[in-house]
Amino acid sequence: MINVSNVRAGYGDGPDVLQGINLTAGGGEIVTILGPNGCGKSTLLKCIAGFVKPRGGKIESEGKDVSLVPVHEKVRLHRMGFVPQTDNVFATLSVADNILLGARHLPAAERSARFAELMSQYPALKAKQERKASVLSGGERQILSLARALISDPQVLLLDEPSAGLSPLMMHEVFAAIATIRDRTGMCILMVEQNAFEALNVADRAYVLSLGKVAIEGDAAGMLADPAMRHLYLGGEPETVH
Amino acid sequence: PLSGASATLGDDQRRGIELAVEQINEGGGVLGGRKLRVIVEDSGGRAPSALDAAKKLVTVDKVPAVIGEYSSGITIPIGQYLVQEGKVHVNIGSSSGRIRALGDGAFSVIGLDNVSSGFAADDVIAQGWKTAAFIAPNNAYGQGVAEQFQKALKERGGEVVSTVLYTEGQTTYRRELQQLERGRPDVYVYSAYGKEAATINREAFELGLNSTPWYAIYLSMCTTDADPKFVQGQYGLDLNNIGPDGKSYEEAYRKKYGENFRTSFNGYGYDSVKLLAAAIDKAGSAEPAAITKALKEIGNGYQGATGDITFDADRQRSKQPYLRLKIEDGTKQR
Amino acid sequence: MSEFLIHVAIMACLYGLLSLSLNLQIGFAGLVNFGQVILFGCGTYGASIAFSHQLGPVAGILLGITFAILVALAFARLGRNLGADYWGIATLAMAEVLRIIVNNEDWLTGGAQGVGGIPLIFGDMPRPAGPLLTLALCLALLACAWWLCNRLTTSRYGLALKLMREEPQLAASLGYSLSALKSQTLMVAAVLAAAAGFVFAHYVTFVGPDQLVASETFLIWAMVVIGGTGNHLGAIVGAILMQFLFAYVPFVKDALGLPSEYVAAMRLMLVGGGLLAFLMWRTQGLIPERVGETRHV
Amino acid sequence: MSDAILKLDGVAKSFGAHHVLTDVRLSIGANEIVGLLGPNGSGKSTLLNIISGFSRPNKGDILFLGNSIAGMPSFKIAREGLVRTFQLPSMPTRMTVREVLRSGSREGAGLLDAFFGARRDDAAVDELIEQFALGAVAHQPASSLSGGQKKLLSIAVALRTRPRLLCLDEPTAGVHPQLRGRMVELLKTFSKRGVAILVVEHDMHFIRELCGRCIVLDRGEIIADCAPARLTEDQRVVEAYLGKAAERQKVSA
Amino acid sequence: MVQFLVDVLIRAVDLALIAIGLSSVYSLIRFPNVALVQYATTGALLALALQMAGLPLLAAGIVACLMVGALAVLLNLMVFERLLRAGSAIAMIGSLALSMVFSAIFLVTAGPRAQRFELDIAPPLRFLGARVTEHQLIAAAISAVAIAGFALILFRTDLGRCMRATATNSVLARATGIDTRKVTGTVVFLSGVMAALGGIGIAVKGEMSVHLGLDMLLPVFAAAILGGLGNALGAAVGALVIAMAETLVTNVNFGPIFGQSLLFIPAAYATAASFLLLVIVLLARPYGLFVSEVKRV
Ligand SMILES: Nc1ncnc2c1ncn2[C@@H]1O[C@H](COP(=O)(O)OP(=O)(O)OP(=O)(O)O)[C@@H](O)[C@H]1O
Ligand SMILES: Nc1ncnc2c1ncn2[C@@H]1O[C@H](COP(=O)(O)OP(=O)(O)OP(=O)(O)O)[C@@H](O)[C@H]1O
Ligand SMILES: [Mg+2]
Ligand SMILES: [Mg+2]
Repeated sequence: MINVSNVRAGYGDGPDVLQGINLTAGGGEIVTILGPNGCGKSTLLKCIAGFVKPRGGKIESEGKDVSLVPVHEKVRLHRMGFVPQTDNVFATLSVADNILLGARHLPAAERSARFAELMSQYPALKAKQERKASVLSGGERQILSLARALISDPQVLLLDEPSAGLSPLMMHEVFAAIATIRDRTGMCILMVEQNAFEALNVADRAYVLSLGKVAIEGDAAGMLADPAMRHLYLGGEPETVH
Repeated sequence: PLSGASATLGDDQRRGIELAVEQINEGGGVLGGRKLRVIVEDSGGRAPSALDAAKKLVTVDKVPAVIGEYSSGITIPIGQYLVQEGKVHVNIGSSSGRIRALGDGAFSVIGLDNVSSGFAADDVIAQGWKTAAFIAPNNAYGQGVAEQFQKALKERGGEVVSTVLYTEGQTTYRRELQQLERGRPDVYVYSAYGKEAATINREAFELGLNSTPWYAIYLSMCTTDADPKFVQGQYGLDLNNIGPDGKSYEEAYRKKYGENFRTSFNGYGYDSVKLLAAAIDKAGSAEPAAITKALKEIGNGYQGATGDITFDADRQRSKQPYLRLKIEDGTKQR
Repeated sequence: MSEFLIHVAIMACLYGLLSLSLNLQIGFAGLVNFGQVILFGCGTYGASIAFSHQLGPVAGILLGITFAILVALAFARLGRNLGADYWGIATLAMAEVLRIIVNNEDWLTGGAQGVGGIPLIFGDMPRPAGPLLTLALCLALLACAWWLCNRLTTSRYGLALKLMREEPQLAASLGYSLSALKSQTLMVAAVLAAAAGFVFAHYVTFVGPDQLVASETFLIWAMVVIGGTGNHLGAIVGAILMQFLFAYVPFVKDALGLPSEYVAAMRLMLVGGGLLAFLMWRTQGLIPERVGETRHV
Repeated sequence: MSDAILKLDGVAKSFGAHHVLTDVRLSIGANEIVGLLGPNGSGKSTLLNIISGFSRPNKGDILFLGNSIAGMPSFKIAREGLVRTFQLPSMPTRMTVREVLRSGSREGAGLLDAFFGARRDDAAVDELIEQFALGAVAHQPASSLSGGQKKLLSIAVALRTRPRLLCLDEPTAGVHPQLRGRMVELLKTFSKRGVAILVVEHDMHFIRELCGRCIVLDRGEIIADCAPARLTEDQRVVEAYLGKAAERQKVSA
Repeated sequence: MVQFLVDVLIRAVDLALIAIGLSSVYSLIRFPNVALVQYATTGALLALALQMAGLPLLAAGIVACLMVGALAVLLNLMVFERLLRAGSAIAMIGSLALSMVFSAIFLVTAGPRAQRFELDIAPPLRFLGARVTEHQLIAAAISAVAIAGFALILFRTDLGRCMRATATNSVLARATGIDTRKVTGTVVFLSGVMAALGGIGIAVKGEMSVHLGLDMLLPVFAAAILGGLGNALGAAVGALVIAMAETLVTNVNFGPIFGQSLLFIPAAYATAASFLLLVIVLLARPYGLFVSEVKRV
């Protein structure tokens, strides 16, 4: 589905933040991207989504080069969904409007059916439907942004730290929901995560970035099992501490 | 001011000046054949720019005399500067009483507020009107005329029942006019120019205020931009171009610019140049001090296009013949 | 040095003061003030009121500063919970209200006809010395103001201003009082502007409400933006540049033989077009703000 | 607790008809590190906002160092020594990371200090840069930092104010696991130097490492106040907050 | 009383169209575009020129509106998009600069004189004792239709929601598949049309000069801000409030209170009154009457 080859990118006239990244993610696959702060994970997602123009290399979606396709076109034509790390809700719009904006392209009947379904899934949002998104708590925003991405039924979903700020209970629910939707629709999910342990639990494969390069790549289960890997990149996990 | 809010007036002043320069130079110039040259600068209607311009004229172009401005807020500082520099200053547009105090070397070819207001008050009383409502722009000119007219009318036994000084640059003056109307005056007295004058006349017409007589201080200035229908029947005073070259000046203006006087101010520009030229010739030099002396001498019954120019002790024009006018079927007569 | 040049230099210094003052507000504290000219007006009217009521020049400067501080405090009060755009327009409106008052209350201010005859500063001096001394005074003032601003913004206080400019909430959470910072900056800026106004009144010898129209504020804005917001030197350079350009446009007209109404259009083009060009292609101005160069304090 | 540094008494807050906090009572001792947990939208950030003066309580009193601070403006509270960080930090564009850190200390930052104050170098800033691994970006504009780095910077600058009580809103969200470990150590060091800490957090591992005590909020009410290790024993907490995570933790414990 | 209402309405209509244009563009691109008042002048001048070229007034008006709309889009693409990258304060100054350039161009092309459309002179009609003219009625009707149409577009089409989304978070809007440039373009076009229509509306009723737009600047801003920037219909109400304040100040007779037959607040204070009202409203409601900005930390 998504094929990133040798992509370099940066901001303004600054240095390359991404220094030649290679990455693939297929349909029905959950791929997680890990790495220290500032190593370029978000930049990579922004690059794939089209917010940051690659300085070199190629980004392909289903075999077509989409490196220079504008964001909104990508979203429409290639059915790509993107949830940024920060500022991921329309603050002055109501919660319902926020979600419905994700489903602009759907016929009215389907739109309301999906909307209802999502609402029953996330009662926290349902109770606050009419409220402006700006008053939501951090976690609620996170869920709202995810809901908006899900309603649009994308083929490729790019998530930047979907679990940041979620309570343990919610985090598991969200990851479960991601896995379910992948199973149901076969979409390709690419997510950046800092809660590495939980992310690896649902992911199929993982990439670890370091200083703008891919340091390690492999399947998620393998990484979880590798003690050195845990120590270096995942931080201490509950089980390993004592 | 060739730009800014009063650009129309400034431009018209320049027309008068240029016409005079042309005529003088065609007639052999000054000082036995030397060409008279006038350098025109724009004040932009702001004091700092005006001062820049005056300083340029004095220190770079080294002119002996400066003619100008229109707004008192500008005439006063540049007049002061010129007097300090020992140059001649001829005021052709401001009528604030404070110009009186500028000092030796500063002349006014235009009658100050008190002159025109006194005349207007006489005329109003003579028509048998007792109460008047007065409207003028809220600037140095308007405030001056308002004050003087009120005083003059009172002295003559009449009364100004309401005075409105309007803020320039609005799209409508309906509210101001309706406030005036509340005084139920015998006559509306006004002085306005440019777009404001046109708007006020139109709106007065639209509000039906024209059933009461209107009296304009400087009738042609007040009515040029307005549709004749709106100003039908208005009374007013205006400058009297009855000097020896008054009529010919009017004609020359029409010929050169293809229209009637746009404002009433061009005549002063014209006269000031003529007067200065005469003074230079009389003094036999272009030295400011000599010109000043000559101006004082000439300025005693000098017959300009705007009529008799006689300076008082403060070098201000002491009297001015005005025309009594009334607009009938688009023409002015009385 | 030609007298005209001296004159232009004096005006440039005064505008330099004004743009330093505005720059302190917009460049450092993020206060988008569109009423700057009224702070200047406090100075001119301080001088004029003192003169017309025979109080003497010392009273004039004191009055000017008092007015300026009062207006600054009023602006700051307004700015306590207004967004930048709203505050900008509000200052514009306040300045306009004050101008209208000054224009109409002639018992105090001389009304629309203004007050003339305010004595020159070195009026009793012989010819070339007077203007030169005035220029020296203005230069000294400008230098003082520059030193003051520089000292202010390179200190920790400057850091606080910048933090307020960009992240007011963060600044508040660290214990900075935004309203105090705002009113302090405005007061310092107001005093600078009033000083310029006072000297201006005693140089031009005339004070009137036409000097306080909003377009004057925009002129000062143009100076700051062209020079470089957030950089004191930039503000001064912008003021000098604009003032000289303005003063010398008529010479260009003479040289090219253009009719004088083009001077007006040209001035507008210069301010407007120049400003626009700078904003579009060199937003940071001639001398840009430096990030991360404040001295270690 | 007599030496409580912070004491909340019956604090309530509602937005319109929506009651976010109802009658919250708690106290935090000097030198204590307390965790504040709770499901999303339970009112944790709202509580921090109220404590730090960014929002006013509808009811109740807040005592900091024995003085009531309810309704005080936020900057005054910060000056008293109660400093907080934000859940979603944003940073200035035209200030470097170092400058932001330096602005953390208000010592010598008055208007008059600009003229009369002594000029000193700032060793504490260098130490913080070092401690929070911001050396590489110290001279970059603060706004160009990555999400996690901004979080770190916001904690560092809060510490630079030398607070008595530090309130952190989700300090580890978006921070790399390795750094989370470092942060625990750091916060503990600061705590030893006499800083009390109230930390809102979802990372249970972090909480267990750092806090001696934690308070769980649900729908505006305190439902538990105990040592972190005992949380999994509380059925309500497990249901409302921990969910499946609790099972795993039990296994590991 | 009827006369009072009529006067308020006439004035409000003058302000409303431009204010609505200003407010709606603000909602999208987050800066108050000063040049919009110049679009109004441009519209009126263009319509005038087209009429003189022989087009009937209606056609001239429509063509002029469309042309100004296109001009607005063009300027937005060429100038404001670029300026906005540097922030909203910069863009606002830029729009000011642009409006100076407009002034210069008007000055050279149209000259400073007052001009009017070729229209029959309308005799005043009496309507429940109030005096109005046919032109005023027609202008008011056209404005009302325009406002209603605009409201319809805003609230009954997808554009409205996309517009609000783009306004709040354009990055996210793009990520949601909204073509933000198209949305912005459409709204900018509409705002240009509204402004031009406003300008023509004013000019048709009487006379116009090249200062028409700038003269409207402050009251239009006051109206837009009073209604809450970004809230287009709030701007219409704001215009009504401003018109009411101005009319009240000029028409309330304080004479009876002071035992005189007639005593008015000087008419010069009419503008001051609306600004003062603005300042007072902002003190109580920092985001205007109809915008309730919910902020949380
Ligand atoms: N808008 C920007 N302008 C300039 N530099 C930027 C910008 N955004 C990010 N950077 C730089 O790019 C680098 C990578 O940032 P990025 O946001 O991709 O990191 P990240 O891996 O997502 O980190 P985190 O886990 O903290 O979110 C950082 O060093 C940052 O300073
Ligand atoms: N200004 C406000 N107006 C209306 N409701 C608000 C406001 N601020 C917060 N809320 C509501 O109060 C509730 C609590 O919010 P708060 O931010 O305190 O939650 P939280 O415990 O910090 O959650 P999270 O862990 O997701 O950050 C939320 O449901 C939120 O929608
Ligand atoms: Mg990131
Ligand atoms: Mg929170």
